Amino acid sequence: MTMTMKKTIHSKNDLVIKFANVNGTGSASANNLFAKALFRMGLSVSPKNIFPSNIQGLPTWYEVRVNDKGYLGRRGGIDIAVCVNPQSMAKDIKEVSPGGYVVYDNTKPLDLRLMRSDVEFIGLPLTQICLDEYQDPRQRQLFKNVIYVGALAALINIDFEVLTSLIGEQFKGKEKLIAPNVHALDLGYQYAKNHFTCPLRITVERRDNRGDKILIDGNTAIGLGAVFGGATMAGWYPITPSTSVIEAFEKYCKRLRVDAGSGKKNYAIVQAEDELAAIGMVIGASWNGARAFTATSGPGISLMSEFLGLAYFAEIPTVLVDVQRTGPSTGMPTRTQQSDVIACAYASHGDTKHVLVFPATPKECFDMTAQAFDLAEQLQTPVIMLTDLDLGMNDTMSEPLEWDEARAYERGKVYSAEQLEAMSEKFGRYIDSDGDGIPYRTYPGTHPTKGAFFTRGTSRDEYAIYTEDGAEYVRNMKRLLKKWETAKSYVPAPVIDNSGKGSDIGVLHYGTSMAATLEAIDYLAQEGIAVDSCRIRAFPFCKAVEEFIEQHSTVFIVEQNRDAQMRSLLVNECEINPKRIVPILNFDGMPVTAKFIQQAINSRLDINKVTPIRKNTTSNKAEQ
Amino acid sequence: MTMTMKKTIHSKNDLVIKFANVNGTGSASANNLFAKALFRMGLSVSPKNIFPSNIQGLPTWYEVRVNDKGYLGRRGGIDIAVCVNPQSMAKDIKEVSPGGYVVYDNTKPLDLRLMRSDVEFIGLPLTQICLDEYQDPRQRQLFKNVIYVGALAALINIDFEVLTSLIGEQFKGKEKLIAPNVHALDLGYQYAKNHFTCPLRITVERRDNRGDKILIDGNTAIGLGAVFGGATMAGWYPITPSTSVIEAFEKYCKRLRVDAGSGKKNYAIVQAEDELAAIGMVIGASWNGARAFTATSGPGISLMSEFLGLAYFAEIPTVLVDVQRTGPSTGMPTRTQQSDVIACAYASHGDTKHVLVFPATPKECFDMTAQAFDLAEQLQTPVIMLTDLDLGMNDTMSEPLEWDEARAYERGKVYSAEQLEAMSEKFGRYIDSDGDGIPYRTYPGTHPTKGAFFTRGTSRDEYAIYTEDGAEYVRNMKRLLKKWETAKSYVPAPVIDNSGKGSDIGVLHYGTSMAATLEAIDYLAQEGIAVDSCRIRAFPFCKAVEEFIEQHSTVFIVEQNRDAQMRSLLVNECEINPKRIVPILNFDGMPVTAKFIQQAINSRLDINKVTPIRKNTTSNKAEQ
Amino acid sequence: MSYIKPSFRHPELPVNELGFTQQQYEGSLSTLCAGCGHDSISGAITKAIFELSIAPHNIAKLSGIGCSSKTPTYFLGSSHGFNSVHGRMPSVTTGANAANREMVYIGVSGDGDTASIGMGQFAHAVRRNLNMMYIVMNNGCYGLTKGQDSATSDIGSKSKKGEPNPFEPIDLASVALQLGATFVARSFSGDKAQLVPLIKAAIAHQGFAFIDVISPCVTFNNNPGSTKGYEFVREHLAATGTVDYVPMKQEIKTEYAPGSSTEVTLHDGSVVHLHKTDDKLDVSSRRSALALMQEYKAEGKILTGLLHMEQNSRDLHETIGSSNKALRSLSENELCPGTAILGSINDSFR
Amino acid sequence: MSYIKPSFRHPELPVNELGFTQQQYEGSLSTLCAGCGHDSISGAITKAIFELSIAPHNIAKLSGIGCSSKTPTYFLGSSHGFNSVHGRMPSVTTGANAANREMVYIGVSGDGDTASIGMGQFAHAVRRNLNMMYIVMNNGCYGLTKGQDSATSDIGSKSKKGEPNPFEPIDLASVALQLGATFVARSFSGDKAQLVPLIKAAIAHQGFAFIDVISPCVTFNNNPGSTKGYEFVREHLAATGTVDYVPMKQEIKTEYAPGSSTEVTLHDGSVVHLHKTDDKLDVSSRRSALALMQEYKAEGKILTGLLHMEQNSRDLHETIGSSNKALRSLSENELCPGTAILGSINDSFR
Ligand SMILES: Cc1ncc(C[n+]2csc(CCOP(=O)(O)OP(=O)(O)O)c2C)c(N)n1
Ligand SMILES: Cc1ncc(C[n+]2csc(CCOP(=O)(O)OP(=O)(O)O)c2C)c(N)n1
Ligand code: SF4
Ligand code: SF4
Ligand SMILES: [Mg+2]
Ligand SMILES: [Mg+2]
Repeated sequence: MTMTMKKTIHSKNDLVIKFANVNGTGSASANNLFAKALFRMGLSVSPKNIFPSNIQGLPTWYEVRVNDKGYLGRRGGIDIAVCVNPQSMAKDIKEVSPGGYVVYDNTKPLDLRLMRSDVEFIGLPLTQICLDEYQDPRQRQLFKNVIYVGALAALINIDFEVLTSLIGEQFKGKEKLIAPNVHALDLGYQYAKNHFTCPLRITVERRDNRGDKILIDGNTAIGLGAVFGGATMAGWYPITPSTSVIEAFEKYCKRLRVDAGSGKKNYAIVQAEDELAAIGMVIGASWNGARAFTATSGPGISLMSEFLGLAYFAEIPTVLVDVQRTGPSTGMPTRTQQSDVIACAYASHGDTKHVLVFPATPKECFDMTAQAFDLAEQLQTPVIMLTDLDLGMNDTMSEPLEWDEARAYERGKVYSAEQLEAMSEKFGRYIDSDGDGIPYRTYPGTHPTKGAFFTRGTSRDEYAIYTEDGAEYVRNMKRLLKKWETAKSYVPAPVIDNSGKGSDIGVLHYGTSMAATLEAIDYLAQEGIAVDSCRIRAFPFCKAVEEFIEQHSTVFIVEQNRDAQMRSLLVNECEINPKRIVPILNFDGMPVTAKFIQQAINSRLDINKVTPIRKNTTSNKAEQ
Repeated sequence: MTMTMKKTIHSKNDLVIKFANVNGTGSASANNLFAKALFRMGLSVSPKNIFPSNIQGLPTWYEVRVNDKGYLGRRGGIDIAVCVNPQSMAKDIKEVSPGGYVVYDNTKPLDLRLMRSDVEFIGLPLTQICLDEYQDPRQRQLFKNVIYVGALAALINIDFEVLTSLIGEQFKGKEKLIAPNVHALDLGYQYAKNHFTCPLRITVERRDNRGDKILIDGNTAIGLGAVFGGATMAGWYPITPSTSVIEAFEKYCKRLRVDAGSGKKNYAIVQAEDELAAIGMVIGASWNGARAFTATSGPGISLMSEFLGLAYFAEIPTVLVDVQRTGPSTGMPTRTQQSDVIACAYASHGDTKHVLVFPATPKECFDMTAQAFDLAEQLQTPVIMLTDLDLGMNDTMSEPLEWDEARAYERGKVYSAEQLEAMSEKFGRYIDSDGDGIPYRTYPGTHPTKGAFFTRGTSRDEYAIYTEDGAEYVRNMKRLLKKWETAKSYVPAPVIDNSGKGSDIGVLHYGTSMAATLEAIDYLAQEGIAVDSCRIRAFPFCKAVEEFIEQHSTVFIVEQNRDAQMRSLLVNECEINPKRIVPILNFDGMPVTAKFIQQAINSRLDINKVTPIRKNTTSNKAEQ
Repeated sequence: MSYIKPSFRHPELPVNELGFTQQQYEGSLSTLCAGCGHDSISGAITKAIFELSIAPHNIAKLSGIGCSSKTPTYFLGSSHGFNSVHGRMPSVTTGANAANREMVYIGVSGDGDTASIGMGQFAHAVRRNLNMMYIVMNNGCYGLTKGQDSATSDIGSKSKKGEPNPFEPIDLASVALQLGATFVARSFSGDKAQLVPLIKAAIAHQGFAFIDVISPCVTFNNNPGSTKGYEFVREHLAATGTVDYVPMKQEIKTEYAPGSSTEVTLHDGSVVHLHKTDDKLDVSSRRSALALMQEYKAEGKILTGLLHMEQNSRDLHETIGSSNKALRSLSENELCPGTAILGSINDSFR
Repeated sequence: MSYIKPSFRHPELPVNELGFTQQQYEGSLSTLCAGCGHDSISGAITKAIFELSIAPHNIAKLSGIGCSSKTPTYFLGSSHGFNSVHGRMPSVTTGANAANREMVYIGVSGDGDTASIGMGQFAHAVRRNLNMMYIVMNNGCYGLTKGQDSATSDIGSKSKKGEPNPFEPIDLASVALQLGATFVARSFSGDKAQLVPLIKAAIAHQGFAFIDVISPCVTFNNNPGSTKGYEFVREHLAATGTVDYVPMKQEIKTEYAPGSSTEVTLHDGSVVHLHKTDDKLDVSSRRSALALMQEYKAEGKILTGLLHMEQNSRDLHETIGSSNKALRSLSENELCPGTAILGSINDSFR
C-alpha cells in the first residue's frame, strides 16, 4: 500500500493522534497513560476527551496533540488514528489526513471498503493477543488498551521507561498489579517492533517544553481553588460537566480539612435535591457568613435565575461556577461551548447584572476561584465563573498552582460585634457610607442587641425596612449601579498582548478560545499580518477593554457560541458600535481551532481590503 | 384660608384627583363608580390604582385624570386630594398642587400642622354622617365611600343622574341595594351643596370624547383575546399582577365555552403547583395540539427559563403573558415596570431568542393575544407578550374590541393524517422543506403508522433522531436563525407616527410608555419642536424600526426600567451604534409621565445644542 | 393592620433568665388583616422564645413569600431575618444551618409556600433532618394573592369566589411523618395554651421539628351564606364586582383539655373539629401516629398536639460529620492548606 | 449498548387483535449498559401494550432526563414521545393529557428524576389523579451522571466511590399512597411475570397509576468486595483513577409465586428480599396497604405487587369537567364566540 501513497507525513514532535474506543471498556486510563508519558518526556501535550452522553457501549474518542511550540488548542487533522471501535471505524478512518496512519485491530481482517490508498494501515492483533494471554474476559478487555499503548511506544518512539515508571507510580500500594501491566505494555511493544519498521515517520522525542508545568483538568483546579480560597460550604446537584468540580473539592477537603482532634469536617457539602435548592443553600450559607459556592451547567443556570436575582437585590455574596456545555435545553451535554454568557450576565427578571469571570487555564481556574470568594464578599453580589467542558474536563498543561502565604481572605465590609458596640448611630444595612455603592453587613448572631436586620427580596430602605416608596427603590437601584462601577476596579483586568507593531487589527477572546486564538495570531504573523489581542477576563469590563477596541480599527472577537454573546455584552455595556466588532463564531460543540480563526480573519481582511501591517519577510509560507 | 392663596387652579375637564384610602375598606368600588361616571359623561378619563402588596389596613390610592385632549398617561401633580386615610394624610396633603383642594373627613378636627395656606380645605364629616345614618359598622365603613363620591358630584359638577343610573345597572338583580346606595350618594351631594359654593373652580362638563370607546383593563382584554383566539388550555400559578388574566379567561370561558348539551367545558384550566409546572403544562398541551397559554410576572419568568429553552429548541408553540411588575426578585410586586425585556428575549441558557410582542392598549392586548397563538403555531416557538401592571390592572380607555368573522386561526404547518398517508418519503420533523426555517409537525395520535416522532431537548437530526454530531447541531441552530428571520415578517409591525415635518428627532417607545410619549410629543410640538415617533410592537424587530432609527439623527427611547433593556436589544440585534439611541428611563414603579419625557428630551437637545425643526410660531408657550 | 403590640406597658415588665423583657422579642407592627390567625402564631412564637430565654441574636428566622412568610418581621425584631423567595425557605435555611449550627432556626411558611411550590424542598429538608423548627401557617388558601385554593384546602371548601375546591387536600403532617420527620405536631393558631409549649418542644428538638398550625384567613374565608348580618355588605360588594372590603375581625381563640375535642367556628361560619392528643398516644411510634391521625380524619376530626417525636434524632450535621463551630469562625489557618501542601499537590500532577 | 431486539424473527410473527406484531411495539436499539434493569422494563412495556392491543399511535410516552428517561426511545417506536427536562415530566404530561384525554399516557422517570428534582411535580400529579401510568425505574442512584446516591438509596448502601449513603431513603410508593394515589404497585425489573400484568392493570386504571420498579444499575452498583474474580480489574481501575470500565452483565431475572418471598442478588453482590402480595392484601384499603408495607419493611423485606387500587377513581378531567374530545379537535365555531357576542361584551365596558 505505501507504494501508492503520493504524500507522506513526516514529523517530529508535531502530531495529532486520535483513539477511537467504546466507552465503558477501560480505554480512558490507558489513553491517559499515553498522554502522561508524552508529558513526562517533556513535551507539550494537549489531550481532549470526546465522549457520548451515555455510560457504556457508544463511541468515545481521545485526541492528543503534541507540538514543540506549546500550542494547546485543537489543531485539526489527524495524523494517526487508533481504531479500536468497529462501530465508528469507517468514520475514523476517513478522518485521517493523507499520508497518515491507521492503527487497528487486525484479528479479524479489515473490511476492504474501508481501505484507503493514501494512508498507511498498521494492524495489531489486539484481540488475538489477549485471547492468548488472558483467561478472564474482563482482563482481556482491559489489557487490550494497555497493549496498544505499548505498541505505540515502539511505533512513535515513546520512552518505554517513562511508561513503566508511570505504571509503577500509578500502582503504588498495589504492587502486584505492576508486573501484569508492564507485561501488557511489553506485549504491544514487542509486537510492533517485530512487525513494523519502528519508528514510523511520525515520532516524538524528549524535550524540555514542560518546565515545571502540571497536567490537570480545570474542574480539579477549581475544587482546589475553593479549598485554598476558604470555601466551607457547597450545595450542589450533579450535572455534566460540572460534577467533578464538587468531587474535587470534596476529595481535597477530606484530605486536608478534617480536624485532626475531633475528626469533624471543617466544611459542609450537601448534595441538593435540585439546582434551585443548591443555590438556595449557597445563599443561606453566605448570608450566615460562610464562604459557599455551587457548580452547575446551563440547565442549572436557568433554574437558578430567580435566586440569582434575589442575591443581586438583597446583596448576598454568592459564588457560582458554570461549566458550560453545548446548546439550549439539554442540547449536547458532553460537548463544549461558551453559550451561557448572556444567561449569566443578566440572569433573572428585573434590572440585574452579575459579575462574571472567565478563566482560560487551570491555573486561572484555581486563582479566580479563590478570587471569586473575595470578589463576592467585597462586592456582596453573585460572582459567576464561566468555564466550559473543554477546560473543565480535559487534562490541560498549566503553570503550577501558586499560593501566596501573605495573602489574606478579603471578607469585605462586615461589622464585628466590637464595631457595632462602638456605634452610636443606628446601623443601616444599605447605607452607602463609603460612596462606592457597597454597604456594610453583619453576620447573624454577631451582637446581642445591635446590627440585626431583615434580608429581603422586596424593596426596602437603607435600614432594610420594607417600603414601596418609589424614590427609595430608585435610590437603591442607582446605588447598585454605583457598585457595578466599583466592581470594574476589583475584577481581573484583561490580558493584552500587543504585537508591538502598532497593529490596526485586534482580536478579543476569552476563556478556552485563548489557545487557538494565540496560535492563530502566530500563524498570521508568519503570513506577515500583525495582530494584537485582548483576553477578556471579567464582566463588567475594565476600561482597558474599551481602550483596546478604540485603538484598533479592525476588531474581531472569537467566541464559541452562535449568537456572539460576549459581543452583545460589549456593545451594550461599553456603548460600542456593533459594526466595530466582527464575530468569529464556532459552535459545533468542539473546541475552536487556530486554523478556523486564521481563515476567518484572513477572509474578512480580504473582503474589507484591509492592508494589514506586514513583517519585512517575503515568503514565510514557504518556510513551513 | 382661601384669602391667602396666591394661586388658584381654574379648570374645566382638566384635572387630576387622587383618593387616599385604606385597603380593604371597600373604597375601590366607590372610586370605580366615580371614574365610570366621568367616562359616561363622555370624558376622557384614566384611573390608576396605586395599591400595596398587602390585603388590608395599608394606604392605597386611586388617581384619576380627566382631560379633553384624550391623554391617558399620568399627568403628574394633584388638583384635588380626597384624604380618607389618616395614616397617609400628611403626605397626601403635601402632594396637592398649590391652588388645589384637599377634601377630608372633618369629623375630627384636622391636625393643625397639616394645614397649608396655598390649598383649599373642604371638610366633609363622613364618619359623623355614617354614625348618624347606619347601625351596622360594616355599612358605616362601606357607605362612607359612596358618600364622598356623592359630595364630589356636587363639588366638581358630575351629573347626578349618571351616578344613579350607574348604581341602577350595577345592582341589577339586587334591586333592594339601589335605594340605599343612591341615598348615600345623595347624603354626600346634599352636604356639599349645603356647605360649599358648588361647583368649585375645578369642574367637569359633558363632552363627546368617548365615542364608542370602552373602559377595560388590559388583563381582561387578554383573557378575552385568549377566548376568541381559541385557547383551550391554561396552566398557571397565581402571581400579582397577572392573576386576573387567567381569572378573566376562566370567567368568559365559563360563560361562553361550556357545551350546552353535555355541560362539559370546551377548555381545561389547571392551577399548577408553581410556574415550572405551569409552563410545563402549556408545553405538554401545545405539543398535543391544543392552543395553550400561561400568564405570570417576573419571578415566574425566571423560573420558566429552562422550559422556555426547551420550547425554543424542540420547537413547541408556547404562549406566555408576562404582566411585568417592579424590580428584580420580589421587588415591588404592586408597582409597574418594563424590566423583563432582556429576561424574556433571551430566556434560558445556550443560544436562544424568543419572539416578544408589546401591546399598548386593551384593544391591542386582545388582538395580540389572539395573534400570539397564530404566531406561536406558525413559528413553532414561544411567543411572550409583555405587558405590565399599569396596563394590566388599570381600567383604560380603549377602542372597542373587534373580531373579524372571516378570520381563521392560523395553525401553522401540521401534517394531517391524509397528508401523511399520501407521503411517500419518510416524514422528517425537522426538515426545512419550505426554506423558511419552519419545519412540519404532526400531532400525537394522528396516523396509526406514520408521522410519529420523538420530541427532545437534546440535539437531533432532521428525523428527530438523537445525535451528537456537531454538523447536525450547527445545521439545526442555523435553521432556527433562519426561522428568526422569517419571524420578522410575521410579527406586528411598528406604529410610526411622523410629524410630517421631516424631523430629525425620533422617539422610540413601546407598551405603556405610549400614552405619555405621544403626549410629550404634543407638548414639544407646542414648543415648536417636531418629533417623530416609532412604537415598537414586536421582537425580532421589523426592518421599519431600523429604518426609523437610520432616518433620524437624534433618537430617543422611552423605557420604564433602569437598564434601557429594549435599547440593548436594538443595538444588539440591529447592529446599531448605541450612541445613536438616547435612553429616557423612568423606573420608580409609577407610570412615566409626559412631563418627564418632555424635560428629558428638552435637556438633551440643549446639551447637544440640537436645533430642532420648529413650527412657525413664536411664542406657543405664552398660549398655554 | 392589626396592632399586636400592647398599647400600655407596665413600667416594670417581667424579664426572663437572660434579663430580656417579652417586648424585646417582639417585632414591628403587623400589616396583616385584623384577626388573621398568623398574628396569633407570631405572638405564640414571641412568648415561647421569651420563656425559653434564648438570646434573640442567637435566632435566625427565615421564610418564603406569602402573608404567613411576612410574619418574621412581626416577631423577634432583634434577630436576623430572611424573607427569601416563594417556596424556597427550606434550602436557604439548610445553607444557613450548615454554615452555623450554633444558632436556632425558625422557618415560617404558608400552605401555598410549602405544599405547592415548596413541596420538593420541604420533603428534602425533612429527609435531611435539618435542625430547625418549621411552622406552616395553614389557612388552606393563598392569602397574599387573594384567595385561591391551596393544596391543603379541603375538598368541597369554597373560596372567596364561591367555587368549591375539587381536589383532595395534601395533609402536610402525614406527609412529613411518612417522609421520616423526627418531630411532627399540629395545632390551632388560637390555642396559645397548646401552641406555646409545642413551639418550645420543637425548638428543643435536635432535628426537623414540623408544626402544622391551622390558621384561619379572615379575609378569604368569607364565603357566601356564612356570618349573619354581613349579607347586605357582601351582596353590595358582589354587585360592584370589586372584592375590596375586609371587615375587621377578632382573632379566633380556643382552649380545650388534652384528650378532649372542641369545635371552632371559623370566620366564614364553617366549623372545624379539633381533638387534642393526650398521654395515650405513643409519640415515639411513627406508625401509631399515622394510624391515629387517619382514624380521627375518618371521623371528620383533626388531631392536634404532638404527634410524633424521635428521641435519638441525628440532624444533618451529625449525619455529615461537620464542624461544631460556625464555619465563618474557622480561621484562615484552619482552612487554607498553605504553600507547601500546594507544592506536593502540584507534584501529583506532573 | 445492549441489543434488546431479537436477532432472529420467525417469518410469521404472532399478531394482536389489531393485527400488529410485537415488533411493531418495539423502539430503536437501546444504548443503555448491557444488563441494565431499565431495558427489561422497556421490554415489559412493549409486551404489555402489545398484548393489550392498543394502537401504538394512541399512546404518548413522556419522560424526564436520566438513563431511565431515555428508555421511551427504546420502546413503542410508532408512538409520539417526549423526552422533556429533568424532573418535569409530570407537568408536561398533565398538559398533554389535559389537551387530549383520548390517548394513553405513559410517563417514565428515574428515582433522581422523581424523588429529588421532580418531587413537587410528582406529588401534584398524584393529587390531581392524572390519568396516566407513571413508572419509576428505581436504581437508587443517578445513573447518567455516574452514580451519585439518589434520595431512594438505602441508608448505608455504598456508591461506586465506596461511600455509604448517610440518609434515610424516600419510599416513593408509600409517599404516593399517603398523597392519595389511586393505584400503587411495586415490582422488580427482572420479574416480567409480575411486571407485565401490573403494567396492563395500570394502563387500564382510570387515574394516576404508579409503579415503583426496582431496577438495578449494573454499572454504579459495582461496589468493592462484591462479585468474585472481578477484584483484579477493580483494583486496576481504582489505581488508574478512572472509573471507565463497565463489564457486560446479564439482566437479573427472578420469578416467584404470589404470597412467597425471594432473594435477588444484585450485580454488586448485595441482596434484596422481595415479597409478593397475594389475595390476602385488601388492595382497596389504603391504610392496610401502608401498614403492610411498613410491616414488611420492618422485616427487611420489600413488598411487591399491586398495593392499592381505587375502583371509583375520578381523574383530572372528571374533576374539572372538561370536554371528552381532544381539545385540538374543537372547531373554531365551538371556540370563538364571534362578533355579536363581542359586541355585547364591549357594551358591558361602556
Ligand atoms: C415565584 C413566585 N410565584 C408566585 C408568587 C406570588 N405569590 C405570593 S404569595 C403566594 C401564595 C402564598 O400562599 P401561602 O404560602 O399559603 O401564604 P398565605 O398568604 O396564605 O399566608 C403567591 C403565589 C411569588 N411571589 N413568587
Ligand atoms: C436541570 C438538570 N439538572 C441536572 C441534570 C443532570 N442529570 C442528568 S440525568 C440526572 C439524574 C438521573 O438520575 P435518575 O433519574 O435516577 O435516572 P437514572 O440515570 O438513574 O436512570 C441528572 C442529575 C440535568 N440534565 N438537568
Ligand atoms: S389575607 Fe388572610 S392570610 Fe393574609 S393577612 Fe389577611 S387574613 Fe391573614
Ligand atoms: S449507568 Fe446504570 S442505569 Fe444507566 S444505563 Fe448503565 S446500568 Fe442502566
Ligand atoms: Mg396560605
Ligand atoms: Mg436512578
